[in-house]
Parts: sequence; C-alpha cells; structure tokens
Amino acid sequence: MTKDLEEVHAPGKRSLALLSILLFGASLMAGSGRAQDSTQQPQTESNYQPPTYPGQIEKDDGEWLRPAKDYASTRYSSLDQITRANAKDLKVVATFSTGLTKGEEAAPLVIGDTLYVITPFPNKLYALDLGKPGFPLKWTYDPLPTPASQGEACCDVVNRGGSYYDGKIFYNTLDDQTVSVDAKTGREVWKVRVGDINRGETLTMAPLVVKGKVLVGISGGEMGVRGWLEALDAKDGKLIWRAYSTGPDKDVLIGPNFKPFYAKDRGQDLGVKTWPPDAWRIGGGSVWGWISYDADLNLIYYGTSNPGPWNAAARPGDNKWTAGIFARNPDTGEAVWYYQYSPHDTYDYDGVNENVLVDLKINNQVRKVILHPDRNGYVYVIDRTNGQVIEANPFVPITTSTGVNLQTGQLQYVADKATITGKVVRDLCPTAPGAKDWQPSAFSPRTGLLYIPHNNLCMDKEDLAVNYIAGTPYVGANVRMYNAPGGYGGAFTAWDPITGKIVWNDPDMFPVWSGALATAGDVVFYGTMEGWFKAVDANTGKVLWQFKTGSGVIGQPVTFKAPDGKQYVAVLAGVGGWSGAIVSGALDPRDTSAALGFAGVMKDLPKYTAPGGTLYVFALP
Amino acid sequence: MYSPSRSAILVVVATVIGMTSSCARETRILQPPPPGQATLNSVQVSGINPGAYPLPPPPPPNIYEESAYSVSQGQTLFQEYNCSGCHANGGGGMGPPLMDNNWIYGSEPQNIFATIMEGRPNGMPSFRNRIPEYQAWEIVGYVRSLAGLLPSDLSAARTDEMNVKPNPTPSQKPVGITGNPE
Amino acid sequence: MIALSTTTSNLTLAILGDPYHAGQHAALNPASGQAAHIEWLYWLLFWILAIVFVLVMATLTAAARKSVTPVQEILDISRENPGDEGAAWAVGTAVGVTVVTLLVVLVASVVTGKRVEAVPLNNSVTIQVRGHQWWWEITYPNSEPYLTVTTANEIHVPVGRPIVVLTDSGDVIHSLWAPNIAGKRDLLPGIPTSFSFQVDKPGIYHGQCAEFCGLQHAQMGFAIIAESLDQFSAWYRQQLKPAAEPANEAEARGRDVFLTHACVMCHTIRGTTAGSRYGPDLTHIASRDMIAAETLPNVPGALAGWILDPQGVKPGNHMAPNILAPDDLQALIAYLQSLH
Amino acid sequence: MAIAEATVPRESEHTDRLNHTWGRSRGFLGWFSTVHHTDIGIRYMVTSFVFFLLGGVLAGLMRLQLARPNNGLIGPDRYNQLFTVHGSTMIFLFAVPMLFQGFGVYVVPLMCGARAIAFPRLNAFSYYIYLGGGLLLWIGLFLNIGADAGWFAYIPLSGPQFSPGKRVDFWAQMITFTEVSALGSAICLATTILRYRAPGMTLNRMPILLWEKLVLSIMVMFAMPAVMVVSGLLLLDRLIGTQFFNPAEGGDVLLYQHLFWFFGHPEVYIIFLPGAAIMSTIIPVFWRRHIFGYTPIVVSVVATGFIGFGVWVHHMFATGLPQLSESFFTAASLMIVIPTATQFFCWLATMWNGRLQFRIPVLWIFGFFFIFLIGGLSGVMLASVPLDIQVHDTYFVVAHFHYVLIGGALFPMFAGLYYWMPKMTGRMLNETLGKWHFWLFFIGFNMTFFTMHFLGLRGMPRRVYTYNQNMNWGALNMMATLGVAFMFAGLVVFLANFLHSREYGPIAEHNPWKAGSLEWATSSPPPPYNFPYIPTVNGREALWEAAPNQPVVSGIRDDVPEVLVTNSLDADPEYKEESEGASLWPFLTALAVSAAFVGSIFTAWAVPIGAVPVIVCLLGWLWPRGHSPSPRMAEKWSQ
Repeated sequence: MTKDLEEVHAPGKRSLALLSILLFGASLMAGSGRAQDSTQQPQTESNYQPPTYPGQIEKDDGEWLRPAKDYASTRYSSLDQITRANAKDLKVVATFSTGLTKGEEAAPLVIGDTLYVITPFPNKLYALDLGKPGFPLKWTYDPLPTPASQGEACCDVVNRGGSYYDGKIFYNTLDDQTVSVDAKTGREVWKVRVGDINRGETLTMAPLVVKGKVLVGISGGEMGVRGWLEALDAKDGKLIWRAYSTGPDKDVLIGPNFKPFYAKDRGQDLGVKTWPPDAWRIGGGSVWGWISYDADLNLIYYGTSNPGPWNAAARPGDNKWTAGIFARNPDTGEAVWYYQYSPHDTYDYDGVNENVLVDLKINNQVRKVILHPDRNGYVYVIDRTNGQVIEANPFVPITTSTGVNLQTGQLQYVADKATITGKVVRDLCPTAPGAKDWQPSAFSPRTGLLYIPHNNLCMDKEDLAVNYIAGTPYVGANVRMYNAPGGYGGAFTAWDPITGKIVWNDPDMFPVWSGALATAGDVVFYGTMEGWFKAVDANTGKVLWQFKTGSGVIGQPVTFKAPDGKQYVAVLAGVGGWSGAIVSGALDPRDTSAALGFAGVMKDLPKYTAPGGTLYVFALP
Repeated sequence: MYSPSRSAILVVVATVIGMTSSCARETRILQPPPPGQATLNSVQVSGINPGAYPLPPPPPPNIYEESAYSVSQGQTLFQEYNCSGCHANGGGGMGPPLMDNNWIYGSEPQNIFATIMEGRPNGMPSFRNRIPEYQAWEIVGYVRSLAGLLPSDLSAARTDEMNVKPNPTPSQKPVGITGNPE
Repeated sequence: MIALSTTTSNLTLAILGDPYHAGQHAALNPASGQAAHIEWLYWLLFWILAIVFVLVMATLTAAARKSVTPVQEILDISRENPGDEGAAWAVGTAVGVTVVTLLVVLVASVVTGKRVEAVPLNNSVTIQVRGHQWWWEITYPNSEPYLTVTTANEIHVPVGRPIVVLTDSGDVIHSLWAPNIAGKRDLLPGIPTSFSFQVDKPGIYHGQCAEFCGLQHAQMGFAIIAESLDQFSAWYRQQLKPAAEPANEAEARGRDVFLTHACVMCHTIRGTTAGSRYGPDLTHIASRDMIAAETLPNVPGALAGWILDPQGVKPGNHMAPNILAPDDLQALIAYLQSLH
Repeated sequence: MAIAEATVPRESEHTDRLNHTWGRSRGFLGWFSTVHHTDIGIRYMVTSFVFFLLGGVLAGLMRLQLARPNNGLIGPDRYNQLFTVHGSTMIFLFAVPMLFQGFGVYVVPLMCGARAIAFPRLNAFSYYIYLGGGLLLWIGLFLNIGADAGWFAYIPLSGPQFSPGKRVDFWAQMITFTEVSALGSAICLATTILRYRAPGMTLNRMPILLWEKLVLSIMVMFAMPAVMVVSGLLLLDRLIGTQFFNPAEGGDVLLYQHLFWFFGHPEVYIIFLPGAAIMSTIIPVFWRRHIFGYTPIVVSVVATGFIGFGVWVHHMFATGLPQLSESFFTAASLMIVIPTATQFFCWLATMWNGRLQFRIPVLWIFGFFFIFLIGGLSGVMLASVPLDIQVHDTYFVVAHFHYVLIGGALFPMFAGLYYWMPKMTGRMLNETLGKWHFWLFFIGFNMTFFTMHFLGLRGMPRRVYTYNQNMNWGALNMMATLGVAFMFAGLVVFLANFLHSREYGPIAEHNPWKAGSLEWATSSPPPPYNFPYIPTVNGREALWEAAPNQPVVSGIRDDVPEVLVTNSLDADPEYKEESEGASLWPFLTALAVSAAFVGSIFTAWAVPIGAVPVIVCLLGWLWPRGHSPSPRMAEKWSQ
C-alpha cells in the first residue's frame, strides 16, 4: 500500500479521529473566532458494548434482489462463512470487464444461479452464470440509450443498479427510460420513457419494486428539473401514480392523511408558497437516491434532492418539499408525513441519502426508527411512524449549522455562513457533496452499528447570477473544495446510533465513495477511490484483508451464496461519479471549480488510479 | 535654446513605432457585421489526409478573436449561456475540459464554432438559432484563449468572481484531431 | 422664500430661453418630501451665496475704481502703506462673517440631512434595485416568497407610503437617481446599502444612472411611477401572475419564435420554459411604458427596431441583433404585446 | 527711491567666465543634456500648453457631440475615450506640470536669487518622465488605446473584467509617470526654497510665491504616493490577477475611491495654490504697494495644505456612508473655505489701498475673482451632503470644477504668462490682442459652463455621450457648445500674439513692471548663471527695499558651477557646493525608466529586464567624478 495511506493509518483510528478534532479546533483558533463557537464536533465513544438487536431482519436466502439487499436497506447479509478469522484468505475467483471508463456505482444483483451487472451509460445489463466456473457470460441486454443524454447528467453518467421482482430485472437508463428485462432470457418485457432530456431530466437511481409497483425517481437537481417519484405497474410499465416534490398539494399527492410531525411542515400548498412565483416549476427536489419500505406500516421512505438553483438568492423561502424525507403509501402514493432536513438548502445538502429502517431500544423502549446519515452532517434518528426526529448528532465537523432543534425540528443555520451572490463565503463544512453523498451505509444487527462511508471536506462557495436555459445546468455557484481538518478527504466510520457517537473511524486520503456491506461474520466490506477493496473487523475497524482492484472502487459490494453453497463477495470497480469525474472525465484540476468544485480537492486522484470498469468476485479458497 | 520641433519629432517617431504594432486588440466591434455563411466544412475534423498531403487549414474567419473586447464578451456569454455549467471555468465537469490541450473535435475556430452551433453527439447541445453567430464566434475566441491559443494580452488576468484558476493560464499546444500545433 | 426663489429661477431660465415647465425632470421640481427638503436647502444656500458673491464683486469693482491711476509711467513704491489699519479691521470682520455664514450653512445642511433621512418606516414598501450593464433589475421582496415581484426599469410605488430601497449591483458601480424624488445613491457591487423616500405627487418621474458605468451609461434610464395605493396593488397583483397564455394563432406562433430563438437565452417569461435572467424579465413586458431601459416607447414599431437592431439604437448594449423573418417578427411582437 | 539696479549683469571677464562655466553646449545633444532650470521650466510650460490645447480639442469634440439630442457624431466608445483623456490630460498633463512645475521650476530659483535649482539633474529627469507619460497617454489615444474609464477610473469598471485590453493600463501607467515626475520636482523645489535663498531672505521675508511652492511641494510628497499606490494596485489586479479590488474575494471597491480621493482632493489645491501664488505676486505689482496681510496669507496657505487632506470623502457622499462621518467631512469641507476667503479679503484690501496701473494681467486678475468666486461658492453647495447627493456626478459638478480649476488655475496662469513672458522671451506681448484674448475667452467660458449648472439641476448626468429629445436639454447644450467657439477664438488670438511678439514684440527691459522680487534683478531673458553676483535681501520685496548700494555675495567661484547654500530659517550663508552640470544621463535614465514602465504593461518580465538599463543609467548618472575643491565656507561679503 502507498506511503500516504501508511501515514493516514499510522496513529490508529480512534486517536486519529480525536487528533483530527483537535486539529480542527486548532485550525479554528487560527481561523475566525465566530466559526469556533458555531462548530459542531462529532463525539467518539471509547468502550462500546454491542446491544442485542430488538428488531427483525428479513430472512436471508443468500440472494441479492435489490441494491440495499432488503426493504429496510440494511445492506446486511446473514451469511457468515467469511469471518474475522479467515477473511485474510479471500481470493479473486472471477472478474468481468464492462469495458467502460465511467463510474461503476451499481450493486450487482444475484438471483438463483445468475449474477447481473448493470453498467453506467450505455446502461447494458450483463447476466453471468454462477453455475459454471469463472462465471461465464450468459446474455447481454442493451437498451440503446441516446448518447445525447450524457450531456444532461450532472455528475458522471452513472447508474446505481436495479431490482428483481417476479422474474424480471427492472432498471433505468440515463435517457429517462425504465426497462423490464426477463431475468432468465434477457428479453425486454417493456420499456417506457418517463422523462425528457431536453428539460435536463435523467435517470440514475435504482428502482425499487414494492407490491408490484416499480418506484422510479428522476435525477437532475442541478438542471432545473421539477423532481418526482412515480410508480409504474411492474407488469406493463403503466403509470400508477406520480408524486412531485414541488408545486401545489395535488401534484405532491398531499391529502387529508398528510400528518407531518412538525408545525413548519404543515400548511396549504407549501410547495408553491415557499417559492418565488413559478420558481417551483424548475425547483429541483429530484428523487435520485434510495427508497426504503416498511411492510408493517405499509410506508415507503425516500429523500428529495436539493432545491435548484444552488444560488439561494434565486429562491427565497423554505423551498418545500426539497431536501427532506417523504413517507408515502405505496398503493396510492399519498404523502403520510414529511420532514425537511435542510430548509432553504443553500449548500446542495439534498436529502436523498439512504434511510435504514431499524428498531432501536431508546430510553428502554423499542422504537421503529430511520437511521439517516444526511449530507448536512448529522445522523438523524427519526421515528418512522410519524416523522419525529429523536436524535440528530454530527458525524463530521460542521460549520454551517449548530444543530437540530428537536422541538421544532429546525436545522440551526449559522448566519454568517449564509451564501451571498457575488461574495465568496469561506470554510463551509460539510460541502456540496455533503458529509456523505449517495454512498450507502450498512447496519449490522450483530454489532448494532451503522457503517458510514463518507467525505471529510470543506468548501468556499460564491453564488452567481444564474440563468435557467432548459437542458443546460441550473446551478449558479462557484465552489472550491479542500480537505476538512484532519487533512484527509474521507473516512469509513462505525456509528453508534443510540449514543450518537463514533465508535471507530478509518480515514482515507480520498472520500470513501463506495457503498458498505455488513455480514454476519462480523466482517464489513468497502472500497476506496484509490482502488483498495477492504474487509475490516466490524467491532474495531481493523483491516483484515484488502485487495487492490484495477480502478477506484465506488460501487456497492454485495455478498451471496452461489449454487455451490459457498459465500462470495462481489463488487464493481471503476472510478468515476462526481468525486471521480476528474479521472473518468479527464478534467483539468487547474480549474478548481471543475466538476462543480470537486476537481480541486481530487487533483491527486489521477496519480493513484485510472478509469475502467471491472466486476470482481471474491471467495475463500 | 529650446526647440519645440524636437519634441514634435519624438511624438512622430513614437507614434510610428506604435502604429507598426497593430491594435486590433483594442477594436470594439459593437455593431456586428451581417452573419457570414459559416464555412463549417472548411476545416477537417479528421487527422488523416488520403494521399498524405494535408490541406493547409483555412485562415480563421474569426475577427472576434483578435479583439480583447470580443474575447471578454465571449467570457461573459460563456457564463451567461451556461457553458460554464458543464465546462466550469475551463476545467470541465459534465462536459470536457477546455483549458487542456486535448481537442476531441479540433481546435480550429471553425471546429469550435461548429461544435457550438451544431452540437456534438455525446452530450454537447446544438445552439443554432439560440446563439447569434457573432456571439458564437466571440465564445470561440474565449474558448481558444482558455487553452492558451490566443495571445495572453487578449484575455483578462482575472474576473470579478471567485479565484478558481492559476493566473496566467500557461499556454499550450493543441494536439487535437486536426493535429497541427499552432 | 421658496415662492420667491422659484420665480427667480423661472426668470433665470426664461433668460436662457428654456422656460421652466411643470413636471420638468429636475432637482428643483420636487415630488417627494425628501427632494423638497433638499430644494429648500438649495435655495437657502443659493441666496446666501448670491449675497456673498454680490458683496465681493461690489468690493472688487469699488476697489478697482477707487485705486485706478491713469498715469502712464510706472509709479514707485512708497514704503508706508496707508489705510492698512482700517483694512485689518475690514478683513478681520469679513473673515468673522464668513465663519458665521459657514456655521449657518453647516447647521442648515446637517438639519436637512436629518430631515431627508427621517422617513417614517411603518408600513413601508421595500424595493430591491440591482444595477446591471445597462438596465435595472427591480424586485419587491416579501416575507412570503410567493408574493415576490420581479420587474425591470419601471419602479411602481404607492403615493404617500414610505419606500425603502435596497441597492446592490451585479457588475460595476451604478448610481440610482431620480432628481424629482431624491438624491442619488450609488449601487456598489458587494456593498449593499439602503435609503428611503416617500412620493407625494402621483406621476411618472424619470431617473437615470448617474455613475459612469460603461458604453451605455448615457441611456441607462428608469422611471418611478407613483400611483394611488389601489392602482399600485392592482399592478402588483397583475405582476404576480405568470405570463398570459397566447390568445390567438399569431401570439402562439410568437411564443414559439421566442422560445426557439436567442430571446430564450437571456430573458424570462414566467409560465414558459424561458428562465434566463441575463436580460430583463419580460413576463409582463406589455405593462411597461418604455423598453430598452426607458429609451424607446413600448410600441410595435420601436419594439421591432429594437429586436432587429439593438446595437444601432444603443451601441455596445448586451442585446444581440436578431435576424427574423418578417412574419416571425410580427408574431413575436404580437406575443410580447399580449404580455400584460 | 529708485528700484535697485545694483545687480544687472554688465559684460566683464567675470560674466564671460560664468557664461563659459554655466553655458550649455549647443546642438542636438546639448538640447537633451541641459539641466538648467530656465530651460526645463520653459519646456514644462510649452509641453503642458500643447497638452492643454490637445485636451481642449477633445473638449470641443465632446461639445459638438452634445450640441444636439441623439446626435450621432461620436459613438460611446470614442466618446468615453475623449472625456477620459480630456480629464486626465488637463489634470495630470496640464494643470500640475504647468502651474506647479512649469512656473515653479522657472521662477523659484530666480526668486531665491540662486544660480541654479537644487538637484538640477533630478529636475531634468522629472521633465522627461512627465513627457514620457504624456506621450504614452496620447499615442495610446491615437492607437485606439485611449483610456476610457473616466479620469478617476473607478473599479470595477476599470478592472480586468470590465475594461478588457490595455486602455486602462496605459492610463494607470501614465499616472505613475506623472507622479514620479511631480515627486521629483517637489523635492527639487522644496530644497531650493529651503537652502538656496539669497542671504537675507529669511523665512518671514520670503515671497508668498515661495511659501506656496514650499507648501505645494510638501502636499505633493504626501498626496502623490496615495495615487501611485492605487494605480499600482489597479495594474497588479489587471496584469497579474491579484485580488485587491475583487469584491467577490473580499477586495473592496470603496478602498479604491478612498485612496484615489485622498490624492484627488489635495490635487485640487495643488492646482489652485499656484494660482493664488501668482495672484499674491502680481497684485502688489500692479497696485503698486506691498501685499496686505502677508502673515494671514501665509498662514492660510499652510492651513489649506493641512485641511486639504481632510475633505476627500465629499467626493463619495453618494456611496451612502454613515451620517456622522458625512457631517464631519461637510464641516471639514466648509472649513477649508476660511483660508481661501482670508486670501481673497487680503487681496481686496491690497487693491483698496493700492494705486492700480491697468495692464493685461490685471484683466485676468479680475477674471480670476469673478470665476473662481462662483466656483468656490458652488463648492460650498457641494460640501453639503443633501445637496451633493442631488448634483453629484451631474453637469452641475462639471460646471463647478471648471469654474474652480479654470478660474483658479487657468486665469492666473494667463496672468502669469503675460507677467513673466517678458522675462522669459525678453519681449513684451501685444496688449490689444491681450484684451481680445481675455474677453473672448471670458465670455465663451461663461457661456459654456454657467449653463451647465442648469443642466445639472435638470438632471443631466456627466459622462453621457448623448441624451434624449424629451429631456429638454437641447437649448442649454447648444449654448454651451457655442461658448467653446469663443474660447477657441481667444486661444488662437493668444497664440498669434505669443508667436508674433516672440519675434517682433518690443524689447523688454529687465524689470518692465518695476516689480519687487528677485527674478527681475537680472536681464530678460536671464543669463545661464541667472545672477553675476548672488544678490542679498533686506525685505519681502527685495528690489523695492534694496539699499542704494545693496551688497552682493562675492567669493562664489566662477570657474566651476558653484551655488551658495544658506540655512533654512535665516538664509545665512552656510557653505558653497558645486551644482551638477549638464548631462545626458537624466534623459537616458528617463528613457530607460519609460521603457520599463511601458513594457510592464505587456509583460511582467519587463520589470526585471527593464531594470537593467535603468541601473546602468543610474550608475552613469551617479558615478563620482573629480571635483575641483572649493572652500566650504563662503568668503567675506564684499561691499
């Protein structure tokens, strides 16, 4: 492994986390005194005792049907052949090249004896035969998306995977088509166009199939789209309902059953009244993240993205219903409750991150909660029955807000970090990609910990006069990012959701942009942008095994049991995405505002990795 | 004793010296000439010349890239028309970088003009009818200045926005498809 | 004093063959309390200084006449200088009087300054003015964001209500000045300021950029349209609406022309996909009296000329010439004229 | 009693030797190598007068464009260059070089009774640098690189984003040139006044003109650095992308204005005080008596020098500063009226008790009173914040400062030219033509600029290249334009008068006006050594109060260019030193410096590379040469 990593790892994780905090404090002494008292610091926990998990985990047949494994989005597998003891013996058993140089963010799916790989644009679907040695290619499906759609994707032409239901694979293409493919034959069952690239709409998210409905959300929060989530009939792709994220209540499917917990989210047509006239028509709130489903409550949970444009002066008000979380009834789509993480989001904090549905014993009372590590820097613990915020604790240094008021649910912004048109506002932490972007975390009921891959960045931001020209970006900001105090770009963190503290922290020089995977063997998997795929001890974070893949890992690792009864671990390598665009897009980091400001802080990435998508499958010998 | 004729001589000499150095840089074309037929195919996009004898590239029709004012207009339009949305301040993002020396569709003014007007298949929109031709040429001038293909005294040392670029941008040789370094 | 002074100013101007007429765009023709205070101060100082001028000139002439000596060959110098004692007294007194006069001026000026700034701010109307090369972006911010109005170059204000103006600039320094209403205030990039006034007389008051701001500084005009509260509210309600849908064939085609040509790159028409803010918001363009920053009347002919050849009208401004087929142009104008 | 005749040079071996010692070599090189203050002074005057005429032509063009509404004669791009170059020329290339440097360099050493100016080579260098700056600006204009951001070039309009190309760089570099020049002259003049005065010319006997030049020099030393800093920072922002004035990155656009006006307002007094100096010098001569109130006048001048630095913010009232600070600067701006008024009253008193002998300069004195008074009074209006925010940046202000500057500098300048021309050329000017000149110019001036007050009050902003029919500004503008014709006619008459009289005018005596100051104590024009014997002084008006056999200083060597250095207070002789003789180095150094300055506009490399020839020239300039030793102490005075 490289020298830099040695250095980063040297001081040991917890002490380093502490160190980073100290450094941050010091840097603030040096910096503005005002920032100091308004800075939120993550707490760390010295001796953690895993509690027994009070909730239920879906029974596991060793398959991987949907990106997050289960409806609760735990990304936890009960397979336990790979243990802390033997993880060091993991070997590559098969690889498969997608032949693409774009970011590979998808989770492979495993159904029966077949492993499915969904690529970034051109969004091909490959089926690999797990029954034969070397997992040969069964068939390929090519949806032939229009190349022009590449010009409408804000942050690399990625695809975040698909879902299996009723013998079919469902996934989205960049040019706004949802496809249903026969899992056996690779034959296209149906294909519907749900959006228009000429309005900046694209599809990158992984659909979730709930009760025979394919839930699809639009991307394009940086392009002035009007976000929505819609349900298509799994049988024929017919539209069942569509719920917008902005606009009048009837478009947002807000009806009599809508009971948000906090007063600030109640009112008539807030999707219109919290915007300047007609700004909601191009106000973002896209739904490009993850969807979770609670069968008992019969509710789906998903986040809405940042309001558009980034220049907040163009959209005074709370900008409902962006940068928040909706709970909806999957049958009708009607909203049940909503909570806004970042009202009038001026930092592109979105709200689309995964919602991990778990049951936690809080104050000796088991509660059905959502664990949601948000881009704004807090891990929210939300009562998923009614949307009450139980806790919100910072997991990275935060300068833009001082905390969440649990009475009003209001995020407490720092006044002098408010962005201004034509002025550079400095030391904004976290950044536009957030404390943690799309990269999904995993929850292990065995340790009771949430494993969070995340960023450790700060930024300077200048709002610019912004013009909406349909089909072109609608951003209006100059951003330059740099490593947050601690000097590293990202980390993999184990988080105790009950005490709201960091248990262990595994820093990396780049943002940890891959998903996380937790297993019953108490081994946790994730990858770094440099290309290391790691297995670490779920309790201590100690690196048990690591393998250098051909390119940076930003995909979602999965584990499964093949017909031969062995446990395998699979991940797609292939750097890209927003953070990796500097490599996949060959950007020029001399312009620190390139890639919406991400290029500057990633300028060293090309020294460590090159693009190229490959599937790696590992197993014990 | 004093002789005014001498200082007169000085003035004349200096003026002549100055005159010899052309000042197209300072001309401000406020009233654009009627749009000419942009000869889009007048420059090749391929670097292969059957017979192995490349035609000399036609002279750039871009009077706008000799004037600092036009280049600065191009810079403004590059922002206002959201070119910067994809290409940032030259470093790229959704679109490829423009300040490096890698030209996918050629570095000749006509190449870039065609790219803006007709678009390119992998995501570059077509701005025909949306951007008047003379403004497109101004943008062409600015784009070429980003890559250091224009004399540095044509482009501003900085804008009144966030300082996101090292100044001055080091000049580079294009090795695009048209290949011929300028 | 005001009456007297006005008559004299009429006199002076009559001499200059340009009779002062009501409604004249002038600092001495106030339509607001603020401008009136300043006018009062102007005439006060005018008369004080006029007297000073007359006195000094009289002394000079007297001295010249008293002292002139027709002798041809140059006189010698006498060692003693007669009359210096008297002169000493005279000069001393004169300096004393000067000091007193200046004190009067200072007090009057400071008092007037206070009066100008003392605008009651209860139930005031707040207006954000942002300067651009070379037009004015006018916003009426509101605590309820959906009640925000954005327009350009024509500032509607209710008569008798205090107006708070927030100033800001998007590029270079401009200066907001409507002489009949108030003194000027610079619009500085990065340094927001504010001032306030209250218009008493309904009317249309011309204003103009008063800080050199580049090529079209000369024709960067605006208008303050003071109207009754009812008229103002009606106008405000209208401005809140999205653009009118095309009522007929021509207007529909005009909208297509707008959305498929360069217009869409710079202008906003709310309710359509046109959302660029580089140029003025045209959602209710037909409700304005003038176009091109108060340079041309808002009539089809002028509109056509402006669309086809803006650089001919205002060289260097940021509006691009458009090459449009005649019937396209007709349709476009029909559409724009329908946006009330 | 008769005016002292004692020191008029008579042909003798002594004067021959002096001629040989001080005389300049002829020919092309001789012209470039002379460092004598009379030559340099006249060059300043002629050069700046040429710039004055050029600037006037630009003004005429602007008036033509504005004569009618919606006039299409000149487009905005050209027009912006016209008024920018006009303003910059009149301030930086005419007013200061003519009144401060021109008259100062020519008259001061003569009035001191000195043989040379202090640091004559620095003095010559200053001239060439000034010439370089002027040529830069004007060649720029002809090459369409004419500055176009106004003569105070407010940021951000003058910044890298909104002023592409090199136009503003040329302007900013011209500032650097002229300020270097002014600083150099200031040092020469201050030193001359403090150390070269003739024995007996104690501080309280010093002619008021010397007092004013002394105060001026000190003001220049404090004011010019501010503008050099601001133009320097502007150049850095424009050329290498520093962020001093970038509002986005925390730069401040008002900082520029503060720095500029901290120079800009004192500059007004730097232009007016020489005018007042000429008044205080000429009035006694033509009213045939000593000036009344010598002490109050001197005190006023010094006070002006101080208060002048405390009023700059009244140029920025419209930016919306806190009321308190505005009131403070109102008070300061009003306070500065007092010293000026005091001088007015003293002059009036001098006239009241004098015996006027009516000659051409007197006309210009009256013109000065009339016009400068109006300008000063409208200035009182501008000092008041509420009025200022109405008329600021309108034609009212244009009218105001033309009344102040033309009244306070140009009219005294003409008075001074008519007064000293005999000394400079040795011939008298024609008085009839003089009258024509005055009346044409006076009438034209008031036609043009008095109407502008009304235009301003009626809302016409300055720096507009055209205006709309319906503003009713047409008649007034036409009138203003007509006035320009009169002014031009007047100037033509003056030029004719000057050129003709220079050849054919009646020969001037050495003291045609029977004036009292020392420059009249030598022949017209003065010999290269100024005085065959350094005169001595026993009164404020040296020649009027000279004894029948006024002693002169002897023992100053005539085989080497020696000057007598006296002490600052009492002008007691301290020692003799050898004045630097003619040299080509100042000219070469100026060339090298100019090359470096101009080059730096195009590439930062010009600074290190251009520094090399500059250093070489300075070495050549300062290289120690053998000097014939001379006794350090002055010898006894001979009766």
